[in-house]
Amino acid sequence: MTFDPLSLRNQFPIFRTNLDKPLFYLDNAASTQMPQTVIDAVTEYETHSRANVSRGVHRLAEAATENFEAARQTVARYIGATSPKEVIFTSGTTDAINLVAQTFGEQLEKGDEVVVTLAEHHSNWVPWYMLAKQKGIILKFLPVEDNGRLDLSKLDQVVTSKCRLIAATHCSNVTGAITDVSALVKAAKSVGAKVLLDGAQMVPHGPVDVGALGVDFYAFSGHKMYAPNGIGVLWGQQSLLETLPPYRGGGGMIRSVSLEGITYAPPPERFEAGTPPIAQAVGLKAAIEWIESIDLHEATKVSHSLMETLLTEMEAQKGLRIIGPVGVNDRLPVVSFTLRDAHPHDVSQILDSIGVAVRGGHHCAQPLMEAYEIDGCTRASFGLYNDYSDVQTLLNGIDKVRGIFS
Amino acid sequence: MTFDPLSLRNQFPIFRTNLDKPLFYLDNAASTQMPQTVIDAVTEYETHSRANVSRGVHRLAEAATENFEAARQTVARYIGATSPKEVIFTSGTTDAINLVAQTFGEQLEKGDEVVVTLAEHHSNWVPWYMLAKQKGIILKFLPVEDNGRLDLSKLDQVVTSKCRLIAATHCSNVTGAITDVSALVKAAKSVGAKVLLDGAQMVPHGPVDVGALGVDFYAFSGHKMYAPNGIGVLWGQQSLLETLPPYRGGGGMIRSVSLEGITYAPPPERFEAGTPPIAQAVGLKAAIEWIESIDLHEATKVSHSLMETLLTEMEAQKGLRIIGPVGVNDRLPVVSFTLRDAHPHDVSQILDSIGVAVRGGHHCAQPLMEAYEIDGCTRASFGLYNDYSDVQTLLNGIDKVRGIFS
Amino acid sequence: MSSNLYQDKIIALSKDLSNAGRLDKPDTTATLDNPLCGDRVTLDIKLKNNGISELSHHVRGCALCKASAALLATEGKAKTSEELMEMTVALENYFKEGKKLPEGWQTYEVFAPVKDHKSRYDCVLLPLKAAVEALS
Amino acid sequence: MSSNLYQDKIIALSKDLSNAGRLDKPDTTATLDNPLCGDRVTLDIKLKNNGISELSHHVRGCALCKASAALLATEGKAKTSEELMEMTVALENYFKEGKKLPEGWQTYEVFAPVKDHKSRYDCVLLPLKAAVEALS
Ligand SMILES: Cc1ncc(COP(=O)(O)O)c(C=O)c1O
Ligand SMILES: Cc1ncc(COP(=O)(O)O)c(C=O)c1O
Repeated sequence: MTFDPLSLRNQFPIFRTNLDKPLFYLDNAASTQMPQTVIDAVTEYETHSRANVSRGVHRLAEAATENFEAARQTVARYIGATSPKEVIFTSGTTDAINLVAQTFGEQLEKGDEVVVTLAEHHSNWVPWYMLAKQKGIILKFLPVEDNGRLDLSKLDQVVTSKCRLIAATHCSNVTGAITDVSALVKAAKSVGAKVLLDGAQMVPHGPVDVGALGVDFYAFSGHKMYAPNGIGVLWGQQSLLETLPPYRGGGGMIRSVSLEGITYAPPPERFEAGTPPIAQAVGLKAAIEWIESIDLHEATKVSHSLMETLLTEMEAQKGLRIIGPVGVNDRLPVVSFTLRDAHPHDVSQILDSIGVAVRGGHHCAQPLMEAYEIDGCTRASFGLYNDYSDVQTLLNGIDKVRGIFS
Repeated sequence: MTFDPLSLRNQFPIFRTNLDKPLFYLDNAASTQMPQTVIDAVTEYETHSRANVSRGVHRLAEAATENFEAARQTVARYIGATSPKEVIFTSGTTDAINLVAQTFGEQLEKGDEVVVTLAEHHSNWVPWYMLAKQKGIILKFLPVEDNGRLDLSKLDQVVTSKCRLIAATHCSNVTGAITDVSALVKAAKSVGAKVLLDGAQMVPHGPVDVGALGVDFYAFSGHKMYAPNGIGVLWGQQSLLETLPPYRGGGGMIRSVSLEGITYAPPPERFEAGTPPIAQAVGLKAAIEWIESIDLHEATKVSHSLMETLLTEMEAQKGLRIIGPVGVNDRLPVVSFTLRDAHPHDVSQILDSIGVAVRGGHHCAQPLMEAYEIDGCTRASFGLYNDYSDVQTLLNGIDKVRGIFS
Repeated sequence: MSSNLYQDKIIALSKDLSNAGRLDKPDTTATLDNPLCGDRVTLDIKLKNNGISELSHHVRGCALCKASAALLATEGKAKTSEELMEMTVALENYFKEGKKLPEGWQTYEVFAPVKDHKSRYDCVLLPLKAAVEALS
Repeated sequence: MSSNLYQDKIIALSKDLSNAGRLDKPDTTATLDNPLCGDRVTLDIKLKNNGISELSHHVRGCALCKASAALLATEGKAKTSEELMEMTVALENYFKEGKKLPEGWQTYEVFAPVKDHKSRYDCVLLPLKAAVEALS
């Protein structure tokens, strides 16, 4: 396999769309675009075999069920799960993390501790805050270093014998820093705590191996990995999932219901109340197969070199502050920055005027903004289809911003 | 406007698909098919303006936000909401009802009562059962009559001064019986209780007016009303929604997050944590516009006459029991039945062999099955595209079943 | 295609009630549900020399499940727990992958048409699984 | 298109700090957030004859918000609470529906390019809303 972002880009209809101006899409950490093959897989399913899953024996229902379970198998393979039974379909990362907060969290007791990091997306922060309020659980915070990395030297202080869970991002959606998971796992295991990783940013960049990581829960979203939105995944260790109470109540998650009482289905069904996102699962499967068809080793080389160019240029600019690690090692191509005289919304707006789509604001990571004492920042995040034209146009745009606000 | 199911059918690509045999789709209560215009709306969005909503100022993000909020307005109009702010997007009916159970339910106290009916889908049963277990709330059950209708004469007995909520289906997914909502509302209001209606089956057959119904919450799903799956709606009275705590925690539902604490956004955002189902909202809007383009008065005449033919033929058959009201008044075209010598799964399977898609089983309504002392039944449910050929082939299929099991 | 499922032999088996009902003083008993469709099988079993000497079934379920239970009552005779376990796995593979059935179980080929109907495999498997559970 | 947003006049206004800061002993004060983008405006106001006599702003936000606050400090002079309320509604309609601005507020046409940018309406409106809140 070889790798050429431009030929990949041609597989995405949005880049061939007659927009008013060319599109330099650098908002991939918010949502990626969808390749034609994924759009087609969804359309094909909706056109030819749409039905509700399970319990139906007619051919459409049988096909829908097969498609849905095949998607579960593909996800299991992609993340190195031991069994498809460990793969729970949710509506997104946020839903997946709330699932853990409500089921695993349900079993925690007053005084138990949960550790979160200051680098978390609100989706891996608010559920723990709500749980803490509700059940008298104590939240501990792992700080970040100035360079954008978790301050692992503080692990000993925040992970006590009362710790039941460490909830951390696998990669920050602001700084791009990849977490040293082994350190977290080691600290957690030493006190018998579990580890939940938020993989929303990590998983789009290639397969992960949940077994090798040694974690207990892993959450991610479809829409950030070239798949439809409205779907996400929670992976959990099978033996752990089996001990958890149900999440939402409804059809599909029960074994039997009567006036006398209810018994629940085993995982994963126990956690999948109601009609699941079937077409979206079909799309997620197609997206994973599409990612797997790419030479990710070469792709990473390209994205590293794009990132290196960008970071090097940025470091040379006065009044520009990079919010994140300086080098390209152990980080994803997610580059956030502030400009001294320009507000992130103005920066994004001016970049948009020349076709560059980035995001400005707090990126649902206000605690991190607080830690760096900024109101917000501008983020350029790369997908598999980005190339030097994106970097160059972004840099031109930053020049333009400076011109306007100088 | 005139109405012709056959011309409608032509708008659905699945009926033009080269399946191994013609499709007589009578499983609409499980999921309807999707017209080309809805498929196109979703594809168009995913192809040309896919992005994450809110907080982004680039043109794609702005377009996505506009599309999403336009869908909210369309839903508000379709169900007669006072304001789009009363429309909360969820992942489905099940999610919508769990939202109420967890937010409104959160405020209930030990000893408070919730009334559910024996006609409920598990999605409007299990959440209340779970809440009851968790908080010491008492569940009261409104029974059904032999003819498939709620036994409203028992309302006085089950609705006491401790009642806080009546959770009832607007139309049963098994019997097709439409609930006399005014009786429930009257009983509820007399003790200061709220009313939640499960509109999953009702809403596909035309607009409802939540204001005129006088209820407090209304829930439904996209995939049963010609829209994508992965989306549903909870409507709630604005003043009531404002008093409720958040549901799931995450991005988008906060006003601000810091180490000191969290403040939450007003409704509807307060209840929409994480990236919402954007493409699905676009599809739901298109589906509602499609339904609104149909002469529903004529469509209802057609479906009533189909149902009448079917019920009349069935009533004449020995060993066939109709699970539901006998006439066509105050009921939707959802017809469930048992055959003395044939199990519902065998009936569905044999019907499938001649192209008729129906569903056999407990239909996620085990308490209702218990009430009628049956293990399950076979259900034929009609959509806007069904015509006499569907009824006739279904009846031929039932003959075939009898031939095999006689 | 599906109509092939309901061939005379399967229908006849499903109506064969010669071993239906409950046994007096069974050595072992098991009840198993299929949560997906609500089918329920109860088996009473008497044992001799490590194998089944008598088996009765009580089925709330479809024709396939009933036929499978009726066949097991005759074909299961003298079979041990290990043989039943082996057959249960083999029958699943027979459906899924077209593998052969083990020696002594050839009569189960009456269920060949089920191969085309993934959602019905469990209907046929349920009585076998209940027997395995009863004997383990 | 968007670059039109940042015309010299708007940029100049956004950098005009002549009324930035806090007042000593204001008659009224209000702080308002835009939850979507995190912008925050604090206004201190002194009153005379029912109208604004002095207004200072403290803005954590974008250029549009800053420019709008700076403009309000001069254009808001002598305006009453009713006039501010009317203008706030009118400005929203000016953006959304192309309606005219009320008498005495014509200088706000400097924000005409914002019309094309729905997501930025609130940036300009925030200081006006804060003033309405302060006066009510
Ligand atoms: C009456 C009723 N309520 C609730 C549901 C659950 O809807 P969903 O599975 O889309 O959440 C259904 C359909 O399955 C239904 O028919
Ligand atoms: C690190 C991280 N976690 C969680 C989320 C939330 O994902 P979703 O909105 O799909 O639930 C995001 C993206 O918004 C993210 O970047």
